[in-house]
Amino acid sequence: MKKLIDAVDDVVLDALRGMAAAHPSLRVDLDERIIARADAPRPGKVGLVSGGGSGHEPLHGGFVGYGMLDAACPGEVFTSPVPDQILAATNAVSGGAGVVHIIKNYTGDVLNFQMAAELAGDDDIEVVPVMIDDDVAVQDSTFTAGRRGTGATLFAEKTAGALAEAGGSLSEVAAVATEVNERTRSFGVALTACTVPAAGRPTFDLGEDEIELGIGIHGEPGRERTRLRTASEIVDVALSAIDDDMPLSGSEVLVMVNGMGGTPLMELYAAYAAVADWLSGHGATVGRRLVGNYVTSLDMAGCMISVCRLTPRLAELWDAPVETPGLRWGR
Amino acid sequence: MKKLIDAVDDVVLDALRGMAAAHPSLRVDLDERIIARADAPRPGKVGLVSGGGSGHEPLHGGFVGYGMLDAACPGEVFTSPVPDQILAATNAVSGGAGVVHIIKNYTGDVLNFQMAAELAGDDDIEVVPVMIDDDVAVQDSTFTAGRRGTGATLFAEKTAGALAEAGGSLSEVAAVATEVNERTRSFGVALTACTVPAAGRPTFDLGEDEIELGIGIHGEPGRERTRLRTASEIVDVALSAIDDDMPLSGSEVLVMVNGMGGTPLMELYAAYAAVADWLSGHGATVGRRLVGNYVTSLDMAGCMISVCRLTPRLAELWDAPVETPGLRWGR
Amino acid sequence: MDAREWIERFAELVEAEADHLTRLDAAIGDGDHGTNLNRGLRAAMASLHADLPPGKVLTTAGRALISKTGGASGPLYGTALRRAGKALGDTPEVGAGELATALRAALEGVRELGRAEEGDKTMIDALAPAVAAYAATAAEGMPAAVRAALDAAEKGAEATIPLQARKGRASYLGARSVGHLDPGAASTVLLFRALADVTPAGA
Amino acid sequence: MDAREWIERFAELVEAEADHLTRLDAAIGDGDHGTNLNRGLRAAMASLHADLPPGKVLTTAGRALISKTGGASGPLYGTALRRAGKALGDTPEVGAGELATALRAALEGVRELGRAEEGDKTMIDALAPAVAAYAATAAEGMPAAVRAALDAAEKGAEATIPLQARKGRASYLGARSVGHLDPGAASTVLLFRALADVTPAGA
Ligand SMILES: Nc1ncnc2c1ncn2[C@@H]1O[C@H](COP(=O)(O)OP(=O)(O)O)[C@@H](O)[C@H]1O
Ligand SMILES: Nc1ncnc2c1ncn2[C@@H]1O[C@H](COP(=O)(O)OP(=O)(O)O)[C@@H](O)[C@H]1O
Ligand SMILES: [Mg+2]
Ligand SMILES: [Mg+2]
Ligand SMILES: [Mg+2]
Ligand SMILES: [Mg+2]
Repeated sequence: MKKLIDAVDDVVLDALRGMAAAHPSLRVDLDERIIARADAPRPGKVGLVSGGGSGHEPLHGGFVGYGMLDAACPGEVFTSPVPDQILAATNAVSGGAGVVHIIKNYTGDVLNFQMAAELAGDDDIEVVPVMIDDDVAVQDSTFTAGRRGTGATLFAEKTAGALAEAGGSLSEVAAVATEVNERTRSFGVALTACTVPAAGRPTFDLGEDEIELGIGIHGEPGRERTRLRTASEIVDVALSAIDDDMPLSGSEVLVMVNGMGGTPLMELYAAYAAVADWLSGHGATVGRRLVGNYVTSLDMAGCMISVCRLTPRLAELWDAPVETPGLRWGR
Repeated sequence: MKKLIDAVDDVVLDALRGMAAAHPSLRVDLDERIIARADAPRPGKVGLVSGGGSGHEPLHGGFVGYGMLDAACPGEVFTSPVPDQILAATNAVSGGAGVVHIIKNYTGDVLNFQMAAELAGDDDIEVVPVMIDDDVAVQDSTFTAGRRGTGATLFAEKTAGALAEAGGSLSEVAAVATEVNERTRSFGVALTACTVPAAGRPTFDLGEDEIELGIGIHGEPGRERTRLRTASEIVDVALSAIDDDMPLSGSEVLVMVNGMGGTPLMELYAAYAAVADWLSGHGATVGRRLVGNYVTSLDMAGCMISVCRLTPRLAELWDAPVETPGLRWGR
Repeated sequence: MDAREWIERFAELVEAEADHLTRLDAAIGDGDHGTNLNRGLRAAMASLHADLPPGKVLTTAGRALISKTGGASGPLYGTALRRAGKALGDTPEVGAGELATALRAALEGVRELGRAEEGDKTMIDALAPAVAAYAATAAEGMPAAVRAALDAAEKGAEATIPLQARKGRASYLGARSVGHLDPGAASTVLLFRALADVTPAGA
Repeated sequence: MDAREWIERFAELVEAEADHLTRLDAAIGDGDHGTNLNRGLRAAMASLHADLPPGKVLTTAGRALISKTGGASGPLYGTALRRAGKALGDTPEVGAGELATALRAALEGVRELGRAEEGDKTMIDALAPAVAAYAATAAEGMPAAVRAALDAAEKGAEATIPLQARKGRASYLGARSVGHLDPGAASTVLLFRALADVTPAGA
């Protein structure tokens, strides 16, 4: 295993130290392991907290700042944060108007956030959880753990963050995150596995001419292993799966071609060309778009495509100024 | 070889199509293969053109926009653009005040830009070339090709772009790019090789416990192959080489920890923590910084560290608003 | 039963098997189960002051697991131990009957929190039969009951192999989760092996 | 000498050897020399209208190489061909003497543009001895001179192996460039092999 790290056990902490040193606009608490806006808590503002395992950078810590998250709590690599951490983040950003937790739907994240919310309730902070579960590669069913949260997390954090910044109430902010989640679907494809530092070897073995369809963001294999395909074919698989679940024709969409970490930007743009072609060929209009590495899976090669059916209100919230290490415009 | 592409021969064009579809603020000419600002040429404004081989994205196309480049001309992967392309870009952005060419010092780039400048001169456009050669891994000598241009390219494009936007004259804009180059040194380290699509195999073989010190941005091996080292050790090698060439003590610096494409952001931040420690331990102050994948080498793992000794004027130009796909703040 | 010895032994076994657990998790999850439990159990060991009564040992270790493990297994194992500890109350000695109550409480805690059923391919598939086997054998004394529980946990874990996961990360794989041992079930076997290891034959 | 046949044959040889050239370039450069020349020479072939005089064939092909190749080799080979073509002027027939002049002009063009000296480990190390050998043998007629040029190019290329590069990308490797054949020198051998292939024994 080759990693640009000092020690396997320190990588999350060292990355936090780097974030702290690099971004004076953030307050990084190395003991509590939270990244918060330097100006948090803001009295009267709804707090927005997210978190999850590390290894998805810039998600979530890179999205802390004006117009997006108030705090993030990074767990160990691919491991949800612990309740104490989430509680510390919640306390750090509580300005009296309540706190929204944006939670990717993984058992570990759900359970740990749930425990933190109970503890926060003890401290009289009203917490509203919003579950993100946009990944159509997983069958949705009440008997299972349900769908994973992936790209919609960024969309929810951005729009809910904009509304919180604009003075939205606790229920309004939670509602917009929920709405974005309901209007978003994602599908991911891996060309290679990734290597979790603590594990020291790739999360799965894949032949030189094989890819995984329907992956998540934790280095797990997908629903199906197939032969290597072209970018256009991969885009067709992903968008067809999304379109089957949520018809796109006639919609104006926000689309993200998200790199999993190891695929060059040149290729992501080549894939985006195929996405734009596919969408216009299927009657959808691209209103907003994002191409790059935003919700990653360490050094995995591949991409995830997320599509959100916009409303005028959501487009407005998307366009609102944001100033974070990972996403910035309008300021 | 696993790439998210349709065909090896089309990847540069497809990526350009993707850029065109993704960024309405850019005018992408697929025939000429240039990426220009939609509002170019701006009468009276000095034009700023750069270009080079593809595979370094977001450099250069991702740095076209307000406050940075007016146009970029991407060559084939790791191959300099051809004179026709450079000339087309030069013509597209010429507003009558002359055009600055920012050229990374590689024989291919130098020769092709030189031929283009001659042709531009025939069209009565005054072209001033600025050569970027910041890579301390290469011995500087008048008998050799000299140092490579790497990270300083971004610094020069940003600051010269800001000055051009603010109405700087041809000689002023060229002078600031030259000054930044003179004040910047870089050093890169590869943990893996990269794979050029047309070649189909990694540019070199590297053992599981080996790294290359002193690499460039074209997948070439470095000056020295050594055993795998920790991030702190790698940072020490890089910054010591830079410091030997240009003493940093007492300076306020702009520093970039630049990912080569295949290294997770988490690791780049861990490396940045080591950089910040090293610099403060050696009497330098970090005034500005950038952590991320900006000047890449396809899917190579590793990083390049660039340090520019700031002046108040350069810091001001760095802070000026910029609005490009790859770098954005202040608007 | 010495609760501290139990947790200590569990931590030892997990440390020894951490790589194996992680490998199982890499096959159908995200490859961190061994690392997670190892981290959590080290914290649990560090949290145990001397001279705590057995119930307090388990609630303290459980809280540490919740606080330090992360992932799905942290809250689940943590809750299991806390509930078991609470069920023991202040009792200074844990006999076969007290342990039966504690184990039932642990199972209930995991069920409530994770909402998994038997057959979902989770730790429940090892835990539930183990708890049942213990209860059914408790009358024969702790060593026999513990032995029966371990056997049942092992069988239950083995039986997860052909199952398709419906809970936890493995559920994302759909039919591809079939043919693999559930990592949480495998670590639950270690929990009972630890119990067996610290239960003297004549206890 | 038929200039069009020469360029055609050069293009064929480069296509056949593209992979090898790219591999040589990967070792001490950036792994694109074969791809570059292949792309450029295809464009050169496409640019050649029927019935051009030899000089015009070379200038046209040279301009296409400059326009379409990119990299260091495009301007260098392009300039070489353009200078050679210009030296030929409008002559309808290229004899041994005309070719000597053309080759000298080509070498001069590469030298001027690239500012490399012999021993810098570049295409110059094959081109310069080849041009010299041709000139020295030209009196014996074109077939013998072309043969001598090819031999000299091959020897010159081989001789780049122990050299440390001072120009081009290989120079970035410093001492590590030693022990490798320069890709541009290797392709220059193909230029002269093409010339030999299209030069009939009795010409
Ligand atoms: N809902 C659930 N109920 C019971 N056990 C579960 C549940 N979800 C997951 N598990 C158990 O947790 C184990 C995975 O733990 P671990 O790898 O540490 O956490 P994570 O899945 O968050 O990475 C699974 O193998 C399974 O036995
Ligand atoms: N200054 C120079 N003078 C002559 N030949 C050169 C010079 N620089 C490079 N070359 C030749 O160009 C070859 C590399 O060509 P190519 O790989 O196509 O271009 P690039 O180096 O831009 O990738 C080298 O092997 C060398 O022979
Ligand atoms: Mg996990
Ligand atoms: Mg090249
Ligand atoms: Mg796991
Ligand atoms: Mg080359």
